[in-house]
Amino acid sequence: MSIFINRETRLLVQGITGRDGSFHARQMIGYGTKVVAGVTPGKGDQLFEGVVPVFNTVAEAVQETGANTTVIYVPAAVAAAAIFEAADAGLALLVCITEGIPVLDMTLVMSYVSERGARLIGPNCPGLISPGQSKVGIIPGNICAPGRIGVVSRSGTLTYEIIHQLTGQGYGQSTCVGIGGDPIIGTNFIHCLSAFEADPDTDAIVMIGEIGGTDEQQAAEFVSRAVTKPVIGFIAGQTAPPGRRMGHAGAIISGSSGTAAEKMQALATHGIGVMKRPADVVPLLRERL
Amino acid sequence: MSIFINRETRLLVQGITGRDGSFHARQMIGYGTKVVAGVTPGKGDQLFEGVVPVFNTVAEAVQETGANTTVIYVPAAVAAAAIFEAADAGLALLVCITEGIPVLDMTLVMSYVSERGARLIGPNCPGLISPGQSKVGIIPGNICAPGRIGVVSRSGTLTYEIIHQLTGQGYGQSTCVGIGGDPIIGTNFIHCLSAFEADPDTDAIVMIGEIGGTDEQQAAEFVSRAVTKPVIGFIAGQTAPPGRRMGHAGAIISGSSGTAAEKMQALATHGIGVMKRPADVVPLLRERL
Amino acid sequence: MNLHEYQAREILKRHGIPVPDGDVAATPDEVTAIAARLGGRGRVVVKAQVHAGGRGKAGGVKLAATPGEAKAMAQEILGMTIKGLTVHKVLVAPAADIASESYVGIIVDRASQRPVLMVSPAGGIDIEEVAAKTPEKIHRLAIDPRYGLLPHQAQGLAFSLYKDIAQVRAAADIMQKLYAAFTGTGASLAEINPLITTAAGQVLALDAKIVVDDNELDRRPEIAALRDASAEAPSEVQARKAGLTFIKLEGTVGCCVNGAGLAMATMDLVKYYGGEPANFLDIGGSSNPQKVVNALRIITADPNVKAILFNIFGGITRCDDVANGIVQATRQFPLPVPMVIRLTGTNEQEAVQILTQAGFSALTDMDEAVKQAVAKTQGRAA
Amino acid sequence: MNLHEYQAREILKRHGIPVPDGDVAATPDEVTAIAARLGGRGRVVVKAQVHAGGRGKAGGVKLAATPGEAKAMAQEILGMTIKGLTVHKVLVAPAADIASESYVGIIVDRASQRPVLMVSPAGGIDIEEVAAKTPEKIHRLAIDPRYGLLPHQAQGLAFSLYKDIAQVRAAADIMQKLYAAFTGTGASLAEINPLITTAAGQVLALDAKIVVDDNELDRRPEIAALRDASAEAPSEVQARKAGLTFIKLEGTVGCCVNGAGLAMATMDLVKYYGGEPANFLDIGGSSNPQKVVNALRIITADPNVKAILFNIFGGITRCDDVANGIVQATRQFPLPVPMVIRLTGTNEQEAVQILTQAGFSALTDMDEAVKQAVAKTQGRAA
Repeated sequence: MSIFINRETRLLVQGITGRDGSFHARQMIGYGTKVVAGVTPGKGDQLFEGVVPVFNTVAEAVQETGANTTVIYVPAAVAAAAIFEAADAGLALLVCITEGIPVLDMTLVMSYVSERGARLIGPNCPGLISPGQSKVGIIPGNICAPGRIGVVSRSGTLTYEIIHQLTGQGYGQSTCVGIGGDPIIGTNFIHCLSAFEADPDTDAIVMIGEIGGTDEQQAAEFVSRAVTKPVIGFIAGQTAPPGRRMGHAGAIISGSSGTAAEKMQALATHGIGVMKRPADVVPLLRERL
Repeated sequence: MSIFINRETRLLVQGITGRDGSFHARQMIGYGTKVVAGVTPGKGDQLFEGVVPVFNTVAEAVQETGANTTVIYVPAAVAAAAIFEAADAGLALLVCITEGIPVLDMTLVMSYVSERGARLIGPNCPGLISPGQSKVGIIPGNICAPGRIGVVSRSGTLTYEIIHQLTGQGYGQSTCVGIGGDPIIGTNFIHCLSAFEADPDTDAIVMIGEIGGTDEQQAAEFVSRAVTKPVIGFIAGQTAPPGRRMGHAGAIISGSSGTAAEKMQALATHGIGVMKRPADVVPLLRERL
Repeated sequence: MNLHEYQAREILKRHGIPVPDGDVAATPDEVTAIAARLGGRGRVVVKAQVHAGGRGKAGGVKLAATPGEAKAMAQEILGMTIKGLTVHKVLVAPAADIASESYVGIIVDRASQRPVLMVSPAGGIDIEEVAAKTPEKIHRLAIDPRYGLLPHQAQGLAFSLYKDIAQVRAAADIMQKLYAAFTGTGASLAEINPLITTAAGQVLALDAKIVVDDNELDRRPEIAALRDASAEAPSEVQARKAGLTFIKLEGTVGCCVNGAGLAMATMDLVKYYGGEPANFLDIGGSSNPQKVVNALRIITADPNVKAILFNIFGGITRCDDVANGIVQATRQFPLPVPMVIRLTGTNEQEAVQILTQAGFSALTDMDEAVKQAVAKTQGRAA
Repeated sequence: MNLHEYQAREILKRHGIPVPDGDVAATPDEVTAIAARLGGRGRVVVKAQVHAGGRGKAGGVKLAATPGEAKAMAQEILGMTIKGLTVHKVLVAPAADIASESYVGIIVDRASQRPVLMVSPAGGIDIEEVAAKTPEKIHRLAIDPRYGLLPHQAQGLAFSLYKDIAQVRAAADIMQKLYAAFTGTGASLAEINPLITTAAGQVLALDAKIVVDDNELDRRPEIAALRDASAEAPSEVQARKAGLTFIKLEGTVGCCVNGAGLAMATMDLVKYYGGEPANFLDIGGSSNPQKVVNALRIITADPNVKAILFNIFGGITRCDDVANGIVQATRQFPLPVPMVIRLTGTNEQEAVQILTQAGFSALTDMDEAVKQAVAKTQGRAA
């Protein structure tokens, strides 16, 4: 199996006629994802690539095609609006690739999405892939292979690097989720860890974090409490300069947390195998599987 | 028994040191209501009438006194703020006497109150009384008597008139609720009818409506579906001039509904005894009890 | 509080909604000047600014081909009476080149407890008939006030009006700005009817109506300042200033009651006993003798009134305050007609004493009082 | 984007928050004029306007008793360097008569996914120590963005600052206006520290800081216009204009990577193999050869750089575009130091061909590439 997406995923692409949307829609179709509809206001009578019907609104698209998941490629200026629309149409899973959404917009978006019981992945994320089943977003399909390792990451290309290591050394993936690097995101490490823990086809989990915030520490605490499967982790940014301090408020709210050292310490303390470099992923997995 | 308030009601008075608040707080204390706290920002160290502690905030008042109900007498300009504060402090029953709250404020207030699972009565209402047990609001205690008739009304003094008829002719009341005449109110006829139906100490219900809106029609429909106790009703405004039409939108949204004739017809259709004048209340009750 | 069309247009314009050019005038000469300025683009329309529907049918809206014609029409319209209201101002605007007429309106809806946005591709003066006969042509959306009108909601409704994406976007933008105008002015109603498209494809708000929630006026002095007292009945203006709610009717029993519900029930009872109420008058909750004096002044100014009926149920209102007001009033001006007083509730005894000393009698039963008042209008004992 | 104190003060003032008088100056003579204007009321304070904390300790904040003294101090402060940033402007304000110092700040909190309002009666420069040592003195409230900061919430927090009800009301009002300023400017941080009371009991915002979310700038041109390029490192300004994210560091390995996470991991690996990164540089998701040219121009401008390391994992970024950029750059300007290129992913084969034709070799393994780059900075083979 997999988490969040699988063979049954019926995907809608918001912004399907745009530059990014059309490119990645073709990639996803090529990978085998069931792309059932597209939305571009004003192009509601076209067929994308001669096959996928395009609608003016998400509500229509859902009603006509039974889409259950959407992936959003629209420009930042209208991306929050696109998430509102998707949540309003009753879609269960919303994946927002777009980067550059103002964080204050996201505070409202999160309320709206959770009032409707939907799951948002992203924004500013590469999406997710359940290799061999469905790819939703921009993670290159050719670096992945079906298998039993779950991957969850705040990063984009760093995730590809680590998936590449896994696949190259014979470890396929159940699902790889890029949760995005923005301050406010819909799905966090804990949500993914919890889903991987419950997924009978995932044997071990790789989590890839970064400096900033305390999500990794909370995730580590969650692992020690609620995850029985082996987990290994990487934190990028050990040599990053200390972020420019955001006023006194930044210091008050986050204290000294947020550094790579502090996060790696938290992972280790809670029994997570800590990678020093991306190439450590397979050796560490071997130790624990 | 009674509905909404009874001997266990521990009442907080918001605006207890104001002109109206202090007058009615004394009346309520005199009636025997358990007034446990008052709130007036900046007077947080006083005792009202030498007995009731005054607090700066509702949160403090609730924490210190275990108040479970509030009655709001603050000026219209700060009344919505007072309801937000009361709902935020976890009070279960909020009674707002204040009139003149902008209706757009009330649209937000209603969301906030219902998110917190509280019941609001009013605004712009006389409050409620469970005779012999507790009085919350401004309904004159001396016109009421303990008994088994439930009264629910959109009106103020018209309610007193009808209670007066009931008491004068030997029909005491379980609870009398003035739900208020504003376009947006927290508790409507149906909520009260439903509560009276469930109250073992209410034998019959008197509902007093007015022209405007369709609440009475919906209540009548509810009565025929879900109320087994006798209900009699009055609609004020048979001779009122047709309200100045509120644009086309008013006509579109309400159609021809809202007249007294239409409402009286709805009551009769759904088996409710229809009073032609206030003095009909006791004769009609006698017929049905 | 109703705003005039020209005021509503101004508010929409300030919120960025495209509105055709045009200006308001109070004299025929001003109309000539405006028409001359606008005339380069063809005919102008002269529209009476009164708080009444059906202005067109009443002859209050006319087309003019030249500034001279516009002036002549303004001379006809200014000063005319529409549904009892005198026209003091006209709006002069270029005659629009209309390709289609839609309807867009927002009103606070009691049932959903939210502002409801209603749109219809069948706009214009027959929109109410459309609503009654083909309700499927009216599209409604309850707006969650916590989020406001979201872009996709406006756009979804705009697709029910237009096919062209540029027009859809323009209409969605207008809806969002209309919602901003609605909340920004404390309105209980804001509507554009018709929202037109021109032959060139532009989307414009041709006529606008805004009703402001009276409860908003205290905190919005700039909106309160838009009140046009000349557009209301003088007795109602006078009553509002005195803190009374008053509506003039055509009957003969002048009613003075505390509380709107009891006031309506009293009028109903007048009718029940064969009389006709001359007015709705609610002195409100507080009991200030001066309010009673003012109420009596307004009631007795109506020559139709043949008898005055007080019906007071004392709660917050104290009966003795009302009695004092009655006595004060009768000292200030003679009452031209008989009066029946019913008082009960708070401080009833004191009131009866005050009235008795001044030579008035008081009843405690509402039915009896109404019966007597009706009888007096008919020149008989009850 | 950081705003200067004087810009933040201006925004607060526009939102109705009481801020002491004062003005910004770029020359000592302007300082004299402002000090003379303000001087009637006593001493003035001259404050360096740079995006750095600890200005006071660095000598960037000084008190002056006369306009002449203010000028002398401005001469000292203007042009000085605080944490690597040159002072181009100073704020001149009357020295405040401080009775108490509180803290009020709003920041977007990742954990609650909401703006969090934080207040403390122990404001001033030691607020961070207060937070660390006596966290109970910091009161926090997560603001529900659907409702905004409600009056009772602000008032509840204001009671934790003051006892006097007039001051409580003033502080609550300031908090609500600060929230309006926060949302109205698209801020991720807005703070007043200290919020003072004067001996006369007035509540005033003495110093203010606003950080704007960079993602808001496109839709807020009036805020974007406040950017002061002179207050940032020139290489970072240049990078931003080229669409690159660049942070200068002190090492010798110039890094050029696609994606922030991979860029950080690359720097970490440089360190792991004994080197020191000279910079963080993310060329972003899109693959435009010109971006690569710009990136190389910025990296090679740093005289500390001893070797250049490319680490590209092609996804959206196409390796051939990057290869073309490298070739174009080397045609435009000579590279003064050796370069190690690692490319893998989308269009890797094409990239290798392009590079080989131009005389460069390319690696596919990240560890290997980093090892080689570090070795080159140390003048040895890997």
